[in-house]
Amino acid sequence: MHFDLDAGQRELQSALTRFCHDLFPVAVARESGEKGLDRGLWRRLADMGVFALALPDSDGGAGLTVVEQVLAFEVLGAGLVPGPIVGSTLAAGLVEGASTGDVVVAAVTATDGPVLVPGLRDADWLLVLHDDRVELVEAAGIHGDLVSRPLDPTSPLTRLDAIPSGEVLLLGAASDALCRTASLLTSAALLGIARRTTELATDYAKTREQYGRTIGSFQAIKHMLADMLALAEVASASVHAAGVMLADTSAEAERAVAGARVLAGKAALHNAATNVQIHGGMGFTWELDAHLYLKRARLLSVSHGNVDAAAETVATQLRGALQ
Amino acid sequence: MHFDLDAGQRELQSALTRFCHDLFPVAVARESGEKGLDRGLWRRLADMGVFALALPDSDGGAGLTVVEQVLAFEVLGAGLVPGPIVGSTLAAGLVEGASTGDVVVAAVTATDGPVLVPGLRDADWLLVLHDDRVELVEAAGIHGDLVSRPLDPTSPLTRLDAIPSGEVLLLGAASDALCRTASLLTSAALLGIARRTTELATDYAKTREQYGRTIGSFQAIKHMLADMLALAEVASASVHAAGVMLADTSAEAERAVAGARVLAGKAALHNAATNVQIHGGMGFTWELDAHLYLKRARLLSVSHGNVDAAAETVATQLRGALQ
Amino acid sequence: MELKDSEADAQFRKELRVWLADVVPSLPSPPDPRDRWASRRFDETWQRLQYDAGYAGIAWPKAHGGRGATPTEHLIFLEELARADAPDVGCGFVGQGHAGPTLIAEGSDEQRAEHLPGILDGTKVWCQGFSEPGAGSDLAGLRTRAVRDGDEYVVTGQKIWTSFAQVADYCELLVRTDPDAPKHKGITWLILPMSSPGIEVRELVTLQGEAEFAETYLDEVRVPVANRVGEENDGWRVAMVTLSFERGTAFVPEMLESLRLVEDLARLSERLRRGRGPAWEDAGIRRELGTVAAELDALWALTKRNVTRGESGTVPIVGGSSFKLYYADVRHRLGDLAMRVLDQAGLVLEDLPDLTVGRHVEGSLHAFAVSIAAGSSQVQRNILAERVLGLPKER
Amino acid sequence: MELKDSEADAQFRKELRVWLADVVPSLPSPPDPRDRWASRRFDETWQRLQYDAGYAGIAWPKAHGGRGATPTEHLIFLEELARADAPDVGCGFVGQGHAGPTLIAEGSDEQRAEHLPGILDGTKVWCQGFSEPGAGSDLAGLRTRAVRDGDEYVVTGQKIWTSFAQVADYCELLVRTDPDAPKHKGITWLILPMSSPGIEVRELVTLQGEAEFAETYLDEVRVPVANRVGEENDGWRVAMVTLSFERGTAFVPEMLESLRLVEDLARLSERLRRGRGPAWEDAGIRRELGTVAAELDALWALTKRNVTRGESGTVPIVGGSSFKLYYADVRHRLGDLAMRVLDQAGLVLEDLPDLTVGRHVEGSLHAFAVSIAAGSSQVQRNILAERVLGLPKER
Repeated sequence: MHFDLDAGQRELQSALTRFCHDLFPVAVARESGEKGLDRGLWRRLADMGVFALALPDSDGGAGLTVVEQVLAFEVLGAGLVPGPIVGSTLAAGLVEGASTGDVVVAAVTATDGPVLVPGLRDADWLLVLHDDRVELVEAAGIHGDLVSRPLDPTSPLTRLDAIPSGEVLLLGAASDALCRTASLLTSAALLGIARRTTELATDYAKTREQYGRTIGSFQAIKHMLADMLALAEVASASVHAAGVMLADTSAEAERAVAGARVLAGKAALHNAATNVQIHGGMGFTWELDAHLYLKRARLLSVSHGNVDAAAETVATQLRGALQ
Repeated sequence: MHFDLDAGQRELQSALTRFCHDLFPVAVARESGEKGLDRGLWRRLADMGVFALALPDSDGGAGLTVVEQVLAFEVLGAGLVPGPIVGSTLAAGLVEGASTGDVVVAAVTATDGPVLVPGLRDADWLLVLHDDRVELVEAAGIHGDLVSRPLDPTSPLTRLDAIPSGEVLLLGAASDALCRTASLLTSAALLGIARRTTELATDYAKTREQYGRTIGSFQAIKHMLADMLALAEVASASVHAAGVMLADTSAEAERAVAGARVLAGKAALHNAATNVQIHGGMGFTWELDAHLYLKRARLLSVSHGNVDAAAETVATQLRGALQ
Repeated sequence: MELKDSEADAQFRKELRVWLADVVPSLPSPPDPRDRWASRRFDETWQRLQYDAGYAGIAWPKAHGGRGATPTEHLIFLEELARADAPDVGCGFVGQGHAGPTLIAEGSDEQRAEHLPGILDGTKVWCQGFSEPGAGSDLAGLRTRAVRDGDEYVVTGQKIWTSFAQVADYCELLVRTDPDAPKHKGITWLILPMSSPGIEVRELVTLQGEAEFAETYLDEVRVPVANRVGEENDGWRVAMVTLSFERGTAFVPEMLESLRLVEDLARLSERLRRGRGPAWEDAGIRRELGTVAAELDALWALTKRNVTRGESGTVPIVGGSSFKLYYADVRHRLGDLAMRVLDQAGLVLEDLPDLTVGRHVEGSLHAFAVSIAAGSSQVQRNILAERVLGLPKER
Repeated sequence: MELKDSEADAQFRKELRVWLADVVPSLPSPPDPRDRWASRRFDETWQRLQYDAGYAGIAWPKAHGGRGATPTEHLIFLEELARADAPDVGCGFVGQGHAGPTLIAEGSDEQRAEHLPGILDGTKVWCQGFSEPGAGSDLAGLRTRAVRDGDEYVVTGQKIWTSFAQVADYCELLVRTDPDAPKHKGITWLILPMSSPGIEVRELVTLQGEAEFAETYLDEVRVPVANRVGEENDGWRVAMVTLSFERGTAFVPEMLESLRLVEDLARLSERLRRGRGPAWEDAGIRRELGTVAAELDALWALTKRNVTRGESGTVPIVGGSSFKLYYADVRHRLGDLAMRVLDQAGLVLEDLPDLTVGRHVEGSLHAFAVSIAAGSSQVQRNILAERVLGLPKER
């Protein structure tokens, strides 16, 4: 057992953090929402190897596992990197050009109710994750309406009357594995938000003054920040453990992946909301970024699963384990 | 509209508060749990008119309404007054000698599952509240086992294999009204616990010193106490409003009575638990009273209804109001 | 203890209801809220109708042109307006609720004569220049400077959250006139005509995506000393006087809207699928809907108690702060619950075909306004702990 | 990043498992916990078996008679013990976990030679005399006085939460030797033989109704200076050294018990009725069971990360305090959930016919021990805020 990042994994996260800091400031996410995805930047992201981490060397990948994908998505989530990053990562190796960023692939898990697909506006292909299979649909052939006021202004949303059908790419175990990866990478991005909002709130609390002292010197604020930190810390153990179990194709991976969504979803929503609260009136403005983390967390928390359904999955697994 | 206590109602509460302070210190509740109800004290309680508040003058009552009963039970709850006070209040006017304290009447709402009856050990009669009727059973004829380790050590508990059957006392609307009163008086006692534990925690925080200052000067403790106060304050509005609506036989009384249980139950459980936490290590001892409020709150919160079922009732009423 | 209307109150309610049933359907449809001038005209029309019917300045003394209603009547007024789906006060909010009452309490006869009629009949709009980017919870830390120059003050600084500044005629402005005095002692209250040179108003977009508010930049704006309300450096007291106008009714309109939100969410939960059935069939969701409804009922009861107690003076702190603190919490939980019930349908700020989701998603964001503005939840907890429970003051 | 056993760890686990399968069924049934001396004998028997098998002092260095296991092996040891339903450490807790390691780190050769063997083979029992009624969270505020008199200290004061004091041979005692020094600078660490004259032990009943703890009154108790560990007035540092022994395994036994509790509650929820069906059919209850299970899984993963990081030194504060804070919260929520599922069946501290409710009701009370003892949740938040996030210190 060595349940901690190794040197290569640390380097992966710090390199990607620097990359996001340089090329993907939050302004890029804002602009992407308004004006569309910058394909040049998208290719830079692909050049960093983000989509191809788990592809074999022979396919131009890094030959790593879902563990490294999880670590990467934690950083991408913290950076509010725009575009269908989960879809393109899933599609690498399945759809020509996805891993190199030459084509952009959105992904959606088929559900009942209104179908809202993030990122389809900017995508060439759509991966549809069904219960029992994965299908690929060409974006140009899908009829949908662009939502004029998406909750998350950095993620364009297309409303479809129904899930379109397409070419079946995967079935059975391979399809299941892809669905779990989709859920877990989304949870990893949520974890990134939980961490980043803790940092942002802490930084703000150290500089913002009210009543002649920094607000971070008030115990109420300190304890709110401590709770944020603990939530992020426990969620990170959960998400990383699920990554390891998924990579090991452990029998407990389903419970672990569902558990990771419960933990990361709750941590991201709580921390993003508390970050807004700690920013006070400024947190309530459009101009500051605080609201963007909350809105992205809302979007991700219902993408490829949701917290309530995940809790139910864990309960079902718990009961199964007793029998 | 005048939604506040009038002078007589204030006087009722303060007289009863003094009475409980003098005759029912918490030691009496402890002793009552171990050794049995003190019938002499029980008659003193009856002499205060507690059981007969809503009886007509002609029956030796005070001719008041459920509103005054609610206000009285708030005080009795805060005082951890032992014995089946709800049962004997319900029985006043129905069972000879209940209002004068000459007989002691326990009450239980018939439910599925294990039947645990508080106060039966010390009672002469048992009122059984069914969905559609109220029955009276003589205690001596009921076979049950006294629980050796009841959670609330101040309330003896008898386990029955099944609800015994007895003489039908009330049917229809009269039965419904009695059930609602049972639920609301229990909620009023919960409200009393929510208030008293706020006071006790505040007093302790003002005197207990750690790190060279009173713990009440730490903002974390202050904010915990503020939350307790707000919970108790909002719960009191809910419980009092339900009393007024029940007295007025308002069509919304069912929703209000259920809502009062939700608010009072949550406030009592939260505040009693936080009172233990604020008392720290001392709160974890048997010697201090902090745990007794928590345990009584646990008992009351599942007596004549519970918080979850009450929330469901409010939801059902909410939907009904929409149709 | 009584919740029913007295005979007089029942009569007041009945007359009001008759009038509303008549007037509300005759109103034009409200304009796009982004068109601020059209909104101002709409609000003026509605205020004029109330003025003509004798309901303007409902809580103002009769001597100053108001109706002199009791707090209970004020509550009934707001309740019936909501019930009749009448428009809200709109851009008359600051004038009617804050500036007017302050002038009544602290203004000179000249100031009252000049300003009160326009507020009452809806022709004059006011905005509030209290908060600053550096002075939020700590309002008394404000830094906008006013330097006396003959019979004028020269004002420079920046205000934020000046709602309706874009269309306002006047601003109730707090400025620092003595930078060396303790912070509460160097503040002055001014009437600022928004047409004065040197004022720049920039729209301030909130996280809800709406430009409901503005930032106001003041660059050597000259304000006549005659526009001062109260004494120089006594502005903090003057501003605090406004608080004593609070009759427990401040949150009534939006609380009634919250009750409607939970009702609408219950309705939606019967139509939105969740797993194998409608969300309503999920016992956990149902209980949480019931819990929020019960809590809003309780807050409505608390409002009535606060109003009752306000009849004989001001609302007690324990009732006011408990309300604000608890209400903010309920709004957050209602918002979170709505987002769970809506699931992916909650990803849009607009309605979807056949689904009224927009108001719920907006509502989940609005919860932050409730827990941040008008004394954040953290500030309310301090108030309860220190001023009600008597715990030691934070330095 | 890896969760699987290394080859060596797998071998360790396998041998341990074989031994446990052999030895655990052979143990006598545990005595009534209220019979403290019988419990002590039982614990001694179990410790002796571990000693003979080479598992005693699992985490102690080999040079001092321990097994010198790595933190990972220590974790495996605790995990397998729980899996095999082996007894817990019982009254050996203080000696093995605190006093022994402190003597190893700070004691003299004589002290080690005298005390370590009896701790390892289970023949000597220790209790801890740190907390006082006036010194809880603020442990350094302790007031028990020790006055030097020749080659003895004369100790007077009161200790609380001295678990197993009723049957202990020795007490690891913190006393104040310099009342004038800053509070952390005047403390000394002593080995107190519990047979010394002047000691009175009173059982301390907790809210769970059990006399697990004691209060210890010290009235001019004479302790040889030779029993001092470390220098005079350096006892705070000596006591804090113990913290560096923490390898992230402190809560492993009870965390594994918590996982069993949630499993048992899931089982019970299929049998307890709730409205029209079993509680398990209530989606809200099911989700909350799943949430708590997911959180305990996450805390188990965090434990593994803490242990991994502890391999190369001490557990980082962020991991240790996050664990403690979150775990206390989960235990409270698990307790509350159990009480809701059990409803009236949760009103007894004993099992009901066919219903294993006692452990759940006990568990709901035990949650307070978790959130209060060993650094309350409020203290953990201070630690995280100040020592990890770098926020300003409370004075």
